[in-house]
Parts: sequence; structure tokens; C-alpha cells
Amino acid sequence: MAASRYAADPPDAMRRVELEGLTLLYHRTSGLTHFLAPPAPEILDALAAGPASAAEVAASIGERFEIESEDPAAAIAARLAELEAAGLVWRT
Amino acid sequence: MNHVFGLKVGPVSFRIGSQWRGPVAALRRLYAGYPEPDGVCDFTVRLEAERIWRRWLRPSVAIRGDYVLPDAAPLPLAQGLLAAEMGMNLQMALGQKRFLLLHAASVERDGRALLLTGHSGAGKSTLAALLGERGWRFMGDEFALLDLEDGRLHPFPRAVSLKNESLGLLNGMDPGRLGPVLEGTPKGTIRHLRPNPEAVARMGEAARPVLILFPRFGRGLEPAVREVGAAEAFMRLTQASTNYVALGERGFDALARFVGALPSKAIDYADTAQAEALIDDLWPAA
Amino acid sequence: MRDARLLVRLLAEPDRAGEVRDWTSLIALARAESLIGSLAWRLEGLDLPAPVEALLEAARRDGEAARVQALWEAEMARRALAPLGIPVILLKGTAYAAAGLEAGRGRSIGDLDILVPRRGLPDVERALLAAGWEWVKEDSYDDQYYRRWMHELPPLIHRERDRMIDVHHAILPLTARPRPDMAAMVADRAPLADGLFTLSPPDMIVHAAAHLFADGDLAGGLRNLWDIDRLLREFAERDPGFWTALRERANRHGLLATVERAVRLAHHLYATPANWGQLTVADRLYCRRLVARDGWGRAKRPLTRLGFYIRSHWLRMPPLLLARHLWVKARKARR
Amino acid sequence: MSEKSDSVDENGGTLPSRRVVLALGAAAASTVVTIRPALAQTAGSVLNCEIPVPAPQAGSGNFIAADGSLVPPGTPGAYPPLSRPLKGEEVRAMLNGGRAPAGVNGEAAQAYANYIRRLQAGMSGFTCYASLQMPR
Repeated sequence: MAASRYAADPPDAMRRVELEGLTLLYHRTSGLTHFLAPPAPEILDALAAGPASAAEVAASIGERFEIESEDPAAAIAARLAELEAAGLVWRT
Repeated sequence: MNHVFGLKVGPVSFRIGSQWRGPVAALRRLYAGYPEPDGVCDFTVRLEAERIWRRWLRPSVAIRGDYVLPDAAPLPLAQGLLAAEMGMNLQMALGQKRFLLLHAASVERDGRALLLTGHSGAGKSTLAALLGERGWRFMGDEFALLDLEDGRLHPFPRAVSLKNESLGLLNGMDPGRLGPVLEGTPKGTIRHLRPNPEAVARMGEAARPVLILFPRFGRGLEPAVREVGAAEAFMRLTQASTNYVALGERGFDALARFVGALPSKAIDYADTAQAEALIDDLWPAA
Repeated sequence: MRDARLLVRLLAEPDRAGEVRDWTSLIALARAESLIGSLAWRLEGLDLPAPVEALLEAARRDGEAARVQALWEAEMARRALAPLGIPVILLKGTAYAAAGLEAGRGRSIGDLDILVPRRGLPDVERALLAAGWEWVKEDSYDDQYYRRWMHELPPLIHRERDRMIDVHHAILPLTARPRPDMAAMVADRAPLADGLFTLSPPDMIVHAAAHLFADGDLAGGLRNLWDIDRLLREFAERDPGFWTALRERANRHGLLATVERAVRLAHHLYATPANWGQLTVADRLYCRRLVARDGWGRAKRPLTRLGFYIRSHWLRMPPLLLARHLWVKARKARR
Repeated sequence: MSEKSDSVDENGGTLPSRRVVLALGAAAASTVVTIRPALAQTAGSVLNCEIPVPAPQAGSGNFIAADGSLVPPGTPGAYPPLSRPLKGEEVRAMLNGGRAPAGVNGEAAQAYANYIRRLQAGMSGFTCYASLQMPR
């Protein structure tokens, strides 16, 4: 089975304000406000380029950051599931 | 409706209709000196019998109006004034969309406003009423209205509702400013206090907010001050607002600007003298 | 203000706003009829007293927020149901908003209403439950009653977003006497850009009319009739053959009389450009019922209302079934 | 997030910029919190409300199990419906301090409290419950 690919709204569908290391995000499509902790904003940044699988998201983040995690794949999958439940990403 | 009363409080006007004379007579006394609505009212409140016969037989007042909550329970006619107050609060909580509505008290000095917010029992009403008699201008004890365009606070100086232990504050107060003692209400004994003439005369003057306080009251608490981060303040204020979500992006922008521009602090106090001292300490730096 | 006639007149002819003497009553009445958003849009740009304009501006923004929320709920349902490959047809307010129709402007939108083919119901139910929706009611009688006799699943609510969804497989209860051709309705659906659908224009009117008269006691009827006026104007403007298509379609669903009455009432109250004959005696009773609200927002004419309430139950169920329904409800109330 | 000073890569060259360390969090951690509408604090000042236990539309004859779920009448260990709706203040006391309403024993009160916590929008009593909840 092919891995799920995830998509996110384009950056102009969101208003982001940084407050003390957290990202306050207003999602125009839903009218909802979310508080995001790292790495959720970085995942949205990675998806701004277009749909990607969890592994591709991890790779893209790895290019910009030094990743600190026991199990990066599981952690990214868990973060994507949270973003999906909030409606910020969806499976294509 | 048989008895009608119009009332303007800050930038908001109400039309209150009642099937009984009592509640409207009490409102007229309590709000003597308040301006009348100019032209159109933002909200309509109706005080009416739940069932036709309940107008005469053990009369009870159902709180109705433009916006209603299905679970609201009626009050005995003797508490009609409280029903009117709750009716106005309900319209604000459910229907106010012109301002970001914060469940908070506010007072002003030298054109700068202090916002006090926290859940029931934190002492906002008592503190605002007290400060309003001691050189501050009382702006409101229940709702603060944040302007979505310019970020200023609009006054909403309704009568202060004091409960139970706080009633001591009314000792020595001009009896002409007091409402009737309402006993046995769902919140205990309640008595209303009309804000002083300055607060009423200046109800049209908005003020720039400079400090947010989250007071916490408790016997045995040591007086203390704690910094509240902007993110926490944002979160807490969304939960203190009934219309934050409904205002959409404008609410988001207004609130993000608000918490970004102002210091927020939590204060603990065990009596009003301690709270006053803490506020006096914090105010000059704000 | 003794009834809602002034509100009706202003919706039809906004230029007469200068005649309003009592804005407070008009606004209370419009709020009570859920027409404040529609009124605010109709009066946009007119020279109104500043406090009135401020209130209407807030109502327009509020309507916009409601639209965003309703479309979001539809999108979340789409994401949950997309893997099933079943057509999902938006109904009522959400459909008007999603299709960008004038009827959706400023309209308050409550629950999300969707229509799916009846054979797809079990899958839809499972997919929604898996995506965070939960049953609102736990009573088994109501549940059976819904499944056996109604045209929709028992209502579901999303546990995070607190929004309800009504999943219909027909536009009228299965017990109602007219039996619309649901297969035809589903087959003629109109696609939206995102993979969801609405009903075809004639079916949208048929559904709105059926909803107005046959399904309910005419509560909120003024707003539902306003929907019909807006839809009729827009569809007729787009397609000159629309009126004929509407008659044919209504006839096919066994709802011609219902649609005709809706058109007559809309013409009478909102000056919809379609003269489908004189008002009947019954029509006049409907009009009385529709405008029965005063300037304090209070419902008037309790007897007229009661008559319509009884009638609404009568229409939904054959008499024997109705008796059984009322009997079970009464026994439950006594327990 | 923290920053590491310039590091040397495997080829012996210096990376052009400092790399930011990004912790991905444990699988069970939570990084998204959504703001929900609040009638919250306006609570007591706004209304004097009542909560029927259970809500009529949830089946008024049903009993309430210890975890607050509805079960058929007579289920062992479950509690009968309350004959009168609870007042907002009674509910607040029950939820906050565990104080039982007059005429209700402690264990039953626990079950009723759990029932109220499970109320959902659309059910009788929900708006009252929502308005009684306090922000954390």
C-alpha cells in the first residue's frame, strides 16, 4: 500500500503570530484559532511546497533543522495526525 | 409590552419590556440619571410570564429577548430586577458583535485603563467598585468592550452587582445609589450599586488599556504577583470572551495586538487592602 | 409593530427603508425570524441612521462568520466521506452558501444537512462515527422511529466541533403521502468545485417548498419562503425555461401543489416575479401564520399556530401511526 | 528550540549557517491546541439555568450509571433519574467540590456529575453546563 500523502492549505489561508516560542494561527478556511508548538509550524511550512508523505516531510525538515528525536518517522506521523484532526492538513 | 424602559450604557442601548410594573420601576430607580437610547436599541429584553397564568399566580419571570438560552430558569417576581440584569447580560454575551467582549472589570486613570479579569469569585466587581470610589473612573464590573479597530476599551458602566460578603462595601454609601436587597437569589444575597456620577457622565469616553491583571482572591493567600506570558494571556482571554470565535479574523487580530502590546500579571490577595496596594505598586510602571 | 408585514415589505423593496419609524422593533422582529442577516444585506449601501448601520454591519459580518463555519463543516464531512466514493449532496443553507447563491447571503445556517443515496447510509454512518461524530440521543424508541419512518438518520454531533449533521436519504419522511423520486434527485445533482454536490435548481425549489409546508409547523417559515423567493429569481434569470422545468419536476415528485402554493405565497409576500394564480382561502391562512410576530419578537395568534402544529404531524404520518407515536410519547412522559 | 554553534560536517567544511535543533516530541505529545468557543465565565451573571438529569430527549426514563452513561431502567448499580432539574449553582458545587445536591447521596451525585460532564451541544442542559465550566 502506498504511504498517505498529506496536503495543507496555502500559507495565505493562515495568519500566524509568534508568541513566546508558540505559533498562534488563525485558519481562514475554518475560522478556527490554533496554538501550535514546534514542530507543527515547521510541518506546515514543509507542506507549503505541495503534498508530501510523512517521510518526505521528515526529510524536508531535516534539511533545515537538526532533528532531535528517538523515532523521527513515528513522531512526524503523530504530529501529522494531530494537524489532520485540527483540519490543518488532509490526506490526498 | 405593558411596561417599557430604555437604557443606554456606554455604546450599547437596551429596550426592556415587562409584563409587570415592579421590575421596570426598580430599573428606573437604579438607573436614574442614565441617558436614554438615541433612536435605535441594540437589544430587546422581555420579562414575561412563562405560562399565561403565571402572570398572577406565584408570578415568575422568564428571561427572554432577541437572544435566549433554552436552559434559563425563571426567577420569582421579587427578583425581577435581577432578571432584567441577567437579560441584558445574556444579550451581550450572545448577541454583541460590534466589539470583542471580555468578561472583565475595568477602571481608568489619566486616560489609561486597567483591565481586571478572572472567573466569578476573583473579586473583579468588588475591586472595580472600590477603585471607582477612590480616584479611579469606574468603567464596568462585568464586561469590557475592546474596539476592533483602534484597540481602545469602551466603558460599560452598568450597576455593580455585589454579593454576600462584598455587601459590606456598601456601608456608608449614599442610599440613593443602592438597589433593593435581593435575598435568596441563585447566587445568594445581591444588591446593586449605581456607579458614581462621574462614571455615568463619562460613559462615552473610551480609554487606552495599559495593564491586564488576573486577580485571584482567597483567604489565606499571600499577596503575590506573577508575570503572565502573552500566549497564556491570549488563551485566557479567549476563554473570558463570549464572542471571540464569532468575530473571526478581526477578533484574532484585535486580541493578538492587545496581548502583544500590554503587560499581563496575575495577582493573589486575601483582602481588598492588599489588592489595592498591589495595584498601586504595579500601576506607575504600566 | 403588530406583525411582520413591514419586515417582509423591506426585504422585497429595500428602498422603502426611509419609511421605518421604529427600527428597534424591526430589528427585534428580524432577529426572531432569523432574517436579520438577509435584511442587513438588502439594506446595504442605503443612507440609514448611523446606529442602525452599525447594527446591520455587525449582522453582515456575523453572517459571514456563519458562512465560513458552515462551509468548514461541509468540508470536514467531505474529508470523512470522500473515501466511500458516494455522492454527497449539500442541502438548505449550506448548499446555498457553497453554490454562491443569493439565498445564502446573510442566511443563518444551523446544522449541516446532507443527502446521500439510501443504500449508502450504513457506510456513511460508519465513516462519520469513525471521524468523530457521535449520536446525540441514546433513546432506542426514537432511534427506531427515525430509522423506520424518518427521512434521515438520528442526528449526529461532532465531539470536538460541537456541530450537528443531519444525514438525509429522502426529502420527506417515508410516511408522508407524496413520495418524491429520490433516485432522480440524486441523479440530477449539480457538482460543486470541491467534489461535493447540490440539488439541481428545480429540485432545490421542490425541496425548499416541501420543507416549508410538509415538514414542520411553519416555524421559521418567513425565512424559508425568503429562500424560495431568492432562488426563484436567480434561477429564472439564468434560464428562461426554468418555470416550465420547475412545474414538470414538481409534478414528477408529486409535489406540484406544494410548489405552486410556495410560488403564490412568495409572489404575494415578496413580489416574486411569477404570477401563478390568485391566493386561495387556505393561502390567506398561511400568510396570517407567516407574519404572526410582533415588534417585541413575540409569537402571535396562538390558535393559528396550534392548528399548524397539529397539521404538521398529521401530514408526516398516517393517522394510525400518529396515534401510536403520540401514545408512546405520552407513556414516556408519565414514567 | 535551541541553537548549536557552527558545526563541522563530515567533509570537513563548515556549514554556512548555524543549525537550529528541532525536537519532534514524543508520539503521545500534543502540539496543536484549538481554541473553542466559550460561554465560560459569563456563567452565573448571565443566567440562572437548570440541567435536567437526564435530558428528556435522551430518554427520560433511563437510569444513570456510575460513569454517567445512560442505561435501561432498573440496571443494578445505576441511579434513577432526578425528579427535578438541578440548578446551575448546585451543579457548580457538585462539579467543583463534589458537594451533593439536597436529597442526593454522594455516590449518586458522582454519577449525575459524570452524566453532566458528558453532555453535548443540542442536549437539554448543555448550554447551562457550558456556561458553568471554568477556564483552566
